[in-house]
Amino acid sequence: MITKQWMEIDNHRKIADHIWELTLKGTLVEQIERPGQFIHIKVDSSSDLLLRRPISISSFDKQEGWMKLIYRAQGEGTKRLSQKHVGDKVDVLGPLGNGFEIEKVEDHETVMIVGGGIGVPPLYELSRQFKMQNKKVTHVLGFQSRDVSFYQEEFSQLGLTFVTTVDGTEGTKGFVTDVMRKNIKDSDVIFTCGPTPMLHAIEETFSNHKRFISLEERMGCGIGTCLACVCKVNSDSSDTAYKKVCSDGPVFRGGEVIYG
Amino acid sequence: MITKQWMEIDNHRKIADHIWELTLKGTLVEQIERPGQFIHIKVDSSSDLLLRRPISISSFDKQEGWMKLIYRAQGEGTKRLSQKHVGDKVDVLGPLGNGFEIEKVEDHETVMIVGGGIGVPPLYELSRQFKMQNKKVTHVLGFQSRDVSFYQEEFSQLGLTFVTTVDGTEGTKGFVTDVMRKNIKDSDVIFTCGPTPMLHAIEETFSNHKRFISLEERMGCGIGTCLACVCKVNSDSSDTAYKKVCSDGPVFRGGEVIYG
Amino acid sequence: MMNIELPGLSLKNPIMPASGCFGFGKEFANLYDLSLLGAIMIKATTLEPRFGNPTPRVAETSSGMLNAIGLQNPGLEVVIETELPRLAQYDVPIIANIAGSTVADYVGISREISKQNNVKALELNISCPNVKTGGIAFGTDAQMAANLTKKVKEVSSVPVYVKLSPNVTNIVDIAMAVEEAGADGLTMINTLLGMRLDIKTAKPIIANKTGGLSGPAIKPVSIRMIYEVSQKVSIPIIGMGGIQTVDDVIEYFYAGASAVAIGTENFVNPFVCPELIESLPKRVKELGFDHINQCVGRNWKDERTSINRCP
Amino acid sequence: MMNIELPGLSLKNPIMPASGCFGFGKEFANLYDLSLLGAIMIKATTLEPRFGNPTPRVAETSSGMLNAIGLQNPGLEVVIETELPRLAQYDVPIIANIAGSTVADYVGISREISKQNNVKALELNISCPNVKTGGIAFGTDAQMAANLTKKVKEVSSVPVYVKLSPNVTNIVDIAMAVEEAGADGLTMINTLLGMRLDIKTAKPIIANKTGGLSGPAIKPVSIRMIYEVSQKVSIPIIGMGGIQTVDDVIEYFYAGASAVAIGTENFVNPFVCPELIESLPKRVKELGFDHINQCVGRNWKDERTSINRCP
Ligand SMILES: Cc1cc2nc3c(=O)[nH]c(=O)nc-3n(C[C@H](O)[C@H](O)[C@H](O)COP(=O)(O)OP(=O)(O)OC[C@H]3O[C@@H](n4cnc5c(N)ncnc54)[C@H](O)[C@@H]3O)c2cc1C
Ligand SMILES: Cc1cc2nc3c(=O)[nH]c(=O)nc-3n(C[C@H](O)[C@H](O)[C@H](O)COP(=O)(O)OP(=O)(O)OC[C@H]3O[C@@H](n4cnc5c(N)ncnc54)[C@H](O)[C@@H]3O)c2cc1C
Ligand SMILES: Cc1cc2nc3c(=O)[nH]c(=O)nc-3n(C[C@H](O)[C@H](O)[C@H](O)COP(=O)(O)O)c2cc1C
Ligand SMILES: Cc1cc2nc3c(=O)[nH]c(=O)nc-3n(C[C@H](O)[C@H](O)[C@H](O)COP(=O)(O)O)c2cc1C
Ligand code: FES
Ligand code: FES
Repeated sequence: MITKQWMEIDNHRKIADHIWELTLKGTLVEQIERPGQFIHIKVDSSSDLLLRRPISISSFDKQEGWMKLIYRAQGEGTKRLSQKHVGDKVDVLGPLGNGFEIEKVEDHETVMIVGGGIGVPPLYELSRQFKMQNKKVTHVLGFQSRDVSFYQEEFSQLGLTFVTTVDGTEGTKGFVTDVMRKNIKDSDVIFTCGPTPMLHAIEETFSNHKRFISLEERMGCGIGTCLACVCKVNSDSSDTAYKKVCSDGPVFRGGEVIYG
Repeated sequence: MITKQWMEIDNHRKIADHIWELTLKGTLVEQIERPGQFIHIKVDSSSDLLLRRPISISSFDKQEGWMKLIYRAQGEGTKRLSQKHVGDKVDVLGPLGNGFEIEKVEDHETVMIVGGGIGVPPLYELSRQFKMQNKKVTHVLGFQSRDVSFYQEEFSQLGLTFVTTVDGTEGTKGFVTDVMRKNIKDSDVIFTCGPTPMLHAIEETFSNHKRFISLEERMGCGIGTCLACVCKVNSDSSDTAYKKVCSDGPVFRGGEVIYG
Repeated sequence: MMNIELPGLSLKNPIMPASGCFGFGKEFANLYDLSLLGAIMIKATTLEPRFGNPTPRVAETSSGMLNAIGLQNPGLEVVIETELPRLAQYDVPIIANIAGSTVADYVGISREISKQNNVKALELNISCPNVKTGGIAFGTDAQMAANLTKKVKEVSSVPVYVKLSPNVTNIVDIAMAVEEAGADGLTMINTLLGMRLDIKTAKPIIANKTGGLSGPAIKPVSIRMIYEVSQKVSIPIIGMGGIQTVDDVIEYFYAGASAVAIGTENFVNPFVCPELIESLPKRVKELGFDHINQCVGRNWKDERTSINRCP
Repeated sequence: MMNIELPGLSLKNPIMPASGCFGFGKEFANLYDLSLLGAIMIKATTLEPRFGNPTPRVAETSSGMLNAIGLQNPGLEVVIETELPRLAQYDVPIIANIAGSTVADYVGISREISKQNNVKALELNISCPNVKTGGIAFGTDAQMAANLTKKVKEVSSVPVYVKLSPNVTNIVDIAMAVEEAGADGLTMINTLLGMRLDIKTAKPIIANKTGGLSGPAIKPVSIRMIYEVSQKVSIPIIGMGGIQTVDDVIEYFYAGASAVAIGTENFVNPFVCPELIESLPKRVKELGFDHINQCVGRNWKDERTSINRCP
């Protein structure tokens, strides 16, 4: 059930350059169904930043009633969000989208989780859930540089974790695909989220793997009604078939839709 | 010198129904010249409430570097302002306007200060300054009802204070002009600020007294440039002479301008 | 105290979602009971299915948003066979928004869709370019707008509302022309044409380059246009543009609207329509009215005055 | 890297206050050195002194404001004898904004004011109603606008910029007509016509009823219009509408402006002009340009494209 709730800020801390981790409390958490779902957040009650911002749920605990978001404070809205204090309330709509279908991974299959930059957050809960199932998971996390990298520790505790940075200031210098190529033989299924060029590179290089890909698109409503966030369905002859990133996604099967 | 400064909130408390007293700290206070000046405040950095709000300086202390504002949280902007916490900073432009010319009161003259509702605040500093000069002052304060009345105590400490309320829940039932009529014989000069109908009633009834009247008008710039806040000059034959409430006022001599 | 009677429409209350901001109601039906609504203006329907424009299709602006969805819709056939029957389970009149590239398009869609049981009125979206006249929008030329209205009126089984475009020099002329041509009502306004450029790339944020500006930013323009038009026509107006609160609703009534539609705010707060419906009666009473229709045109009813166009 | 050469104007930098938002500079001269500015667009001057409209004259709207000052100004004589000489002490070109009710008004003012030493260009405010043609604004009719431009060009000793009204169906037509008539440049946009009603009284907040909408709310409309017009004319455009930040300035350049004016933001932050002038060079460099003029029309220079008017 999609819920609109004023959630309370329980914790709010900077975890890397411009990167914040925000912990929210509220009963909305009970509605979360899968890792990879997101929420739509209104940064304050002023109308100048009119639209909500879509942010992935990075982890959650239904028992304790919290969820964590990790976001980059870059534009006006996320910058204002980063100024909120513990105890303040924020207007949250969610959970939205369908998330990662972890049940589609067969018992015998092993998993590689690949994240790039601010695409990393939703993958954390995904890995946590695989861990609970005792599924073996390898992580490949790509960042621009050491300053903006985060959660390496947290991922390492869940499984083998490779880190790459574009400038080499942390982990291997280079792209996630370099590391993936070397280690992919042990993995059957790829879950990924990150910048579009990275996703395209993965789709191309590992087109024979089972893949689940989480996409981003500018959104209006976030609930499937405004058609702001559509993408075309692959090999559709009518050219009018489409999927909505917000409600059909944000996670799609590899090759399912055309994006970017 | 008109200054723009991020002033820190030192205290912020509700003193009556919807009425708040806000204490701000900053060097801007040093620039204040007279009671009756005002500041122009931006309630937050969002652009939806685009314009600044004019609020009178209710009292100040240059030594200690603070000023107090008293405002009614009614519209969007003042409501948002009332949610600010101690320690937050607000964007203030000021001091603005010319204020009450206390030096125009002769040594032998006695003073009556008449305030209505949210017109009361600037009169408090005025009375404080007369007190410092050991000038005898009588106060007549009018409010809608007890719930929204404030600062009776503070004024009483400075001189004889009559309170009237429209509904009779505090002081005398009725209007300030009723009380004024009974007590005016002891006073030579009237200083007043309040709703337009009250000001008009005072101007009419006490037209032979020396009067200083503080006006309100919707403002754009607050510094005398946009011509939003003009009023015509009394008995001007050309019909193009005008005064600006923000920079020529907000205080005018009785009969000087046409308003309301 | 909330019911309103308009040509073809018996509204329980004057609140309805605006076209394109509610799809065909499917998603909102999961959030609340659609029978609460005064009416529903469904997404523009074209003859054939359309995919619409490339993405990004939206961009935020100060107190507004730009959209260039491009009339994506499943086409007349699917709307008639799937969407309208699904909506028939709710006790709510449907206003069918019609779009096309030629007069024949509009006529064809109107004839068919107006026969559907729950379609109680049509809303002609005349902001679309007329391909036959080099792409000038139907809604920017009084004669083109009137001609289109007349042709649709000839075939429609239900009352026809014309949705005016604000991107014109003289909206009163266009309103009077479509009234003269037989329109039963007006809806106003559609979006203002706008654009936003990305500072890093220097390119428009929206793939289509320009988009339609909606939201609170445009409310003063809409209020002014409704104020002008409502004094010059005698058909009712459904007002829209930036409505977020009950006070916004009342402002539209004062200006001359007889009902209102909520667009963009459905994206910001998907529960806005039922929330407004719930709080409106209290506010109307507070302001001293017994019925919301007492607010209509209250600003100009006493003194009809012309507009000083030079501020 | 900030200097810009335009007809009649050698600008140190492309930032100037917009007409009506800076008076005749007197109040701002107490706040900072006016010689810092690229230029100053002074308040509209009419032949005779005018008191303007009754108050209230301003109202706030979402991310915008309405104003109906009503061209209050001391009249041509006082402007020439007092205001312009006072401004002569600063090293800054003056752009004189001209308003009137007849072509003769404009011609009369333009002839005299253009002779003043520090007046380097005129800006024709054509949003005013022409009393001779029943109050239709000069700026809403291409022919009226062109005729006015031509007549003023005949008498003006300095280049003439025409300030376009956005309240029109086709701004490109009007821009091309005034270019053809001899305009040396365009300034755009003037305010959008809007209105706000008070909920308690049902009356307009502004005494004049309607007012001109300015501020961030209108920026997307202005950017779109400058984008359209700049591709169709070869005279330069001074852009304005809702500018608050350096990024807004750059967005205007990308759209096709060659300089910008700051209006409403002078009221919100009276130090905005010097602040923008100080921070612009850094931002321009950061974005990879050696000179601000490299930004002009960067959005469309590579690919000229027509506008899809149906969003
Ligand atoms: C499904 C989904 C999940 C996301 N999860 C995360 C996350 O976990 N952490 C995180 O940091 N970011 C995430 N993003 C991206 C995030 O939504 C944008 O960074 C954010 O909206 C930018 O807002 P702003 O106020 O900082 O920027 P502004 O430039 O002020 O935004 C203006 C408008 O553009 C939209 N916009 C700008 N950039 C993007 C973008 N990249 N994607 C979508 N809309 C955008 C904004 O939502 C807003 O409507 C996610 C996006 C999507 C679609
Ligand atoms: C010189 C001067 C001194 C003032 N001193 C005080 C004071 O000490 N305490 C106090 O409570 N109020 C004072 N006021 C009135 C105060 O400015 C308004 O109550 C306030 O601006 C309303 O803002 P809002 O956001 O609550 O209302 P909104 O309705 O959101 O305001 C919308 C716009 O209208 C303007 N506006 C609305 N009401 C008024 C008004 N009465 N006067 C001027 N502009 C108005 C606002 O400034 C804003 O631009 C003073 C006004 C002036 C002109
Ligand atoms: C995303 C979006 C899609 C729209 N689609 C349509 C449409 O299909 N047909 C139409 O007539 N108007 C359409 N509109 C315009 C709205 O119905 C409405 O007239 C406009 O947005 C102003 O109202 P608002 O400010 O409340 O959004 C659309 C608006 C938006 C924001
Ligand atoms: C209070 C006020 C007065 C104005 N007076 C004039 C004027 O006298 N002449 C003119 O051409 N434009 C006038 N304008 C329009 C501005 O110059 C400018 O075109 C418009 O406000 C858009 O810019 P902005 O959004 O930065 O304010 C005025 C605007 C305001 C807000
Ligand atoms: S954001 Fe509205 S349909 Fe996806
Ligand atoms: S508020 Fe601008 S002149 Fe007074």
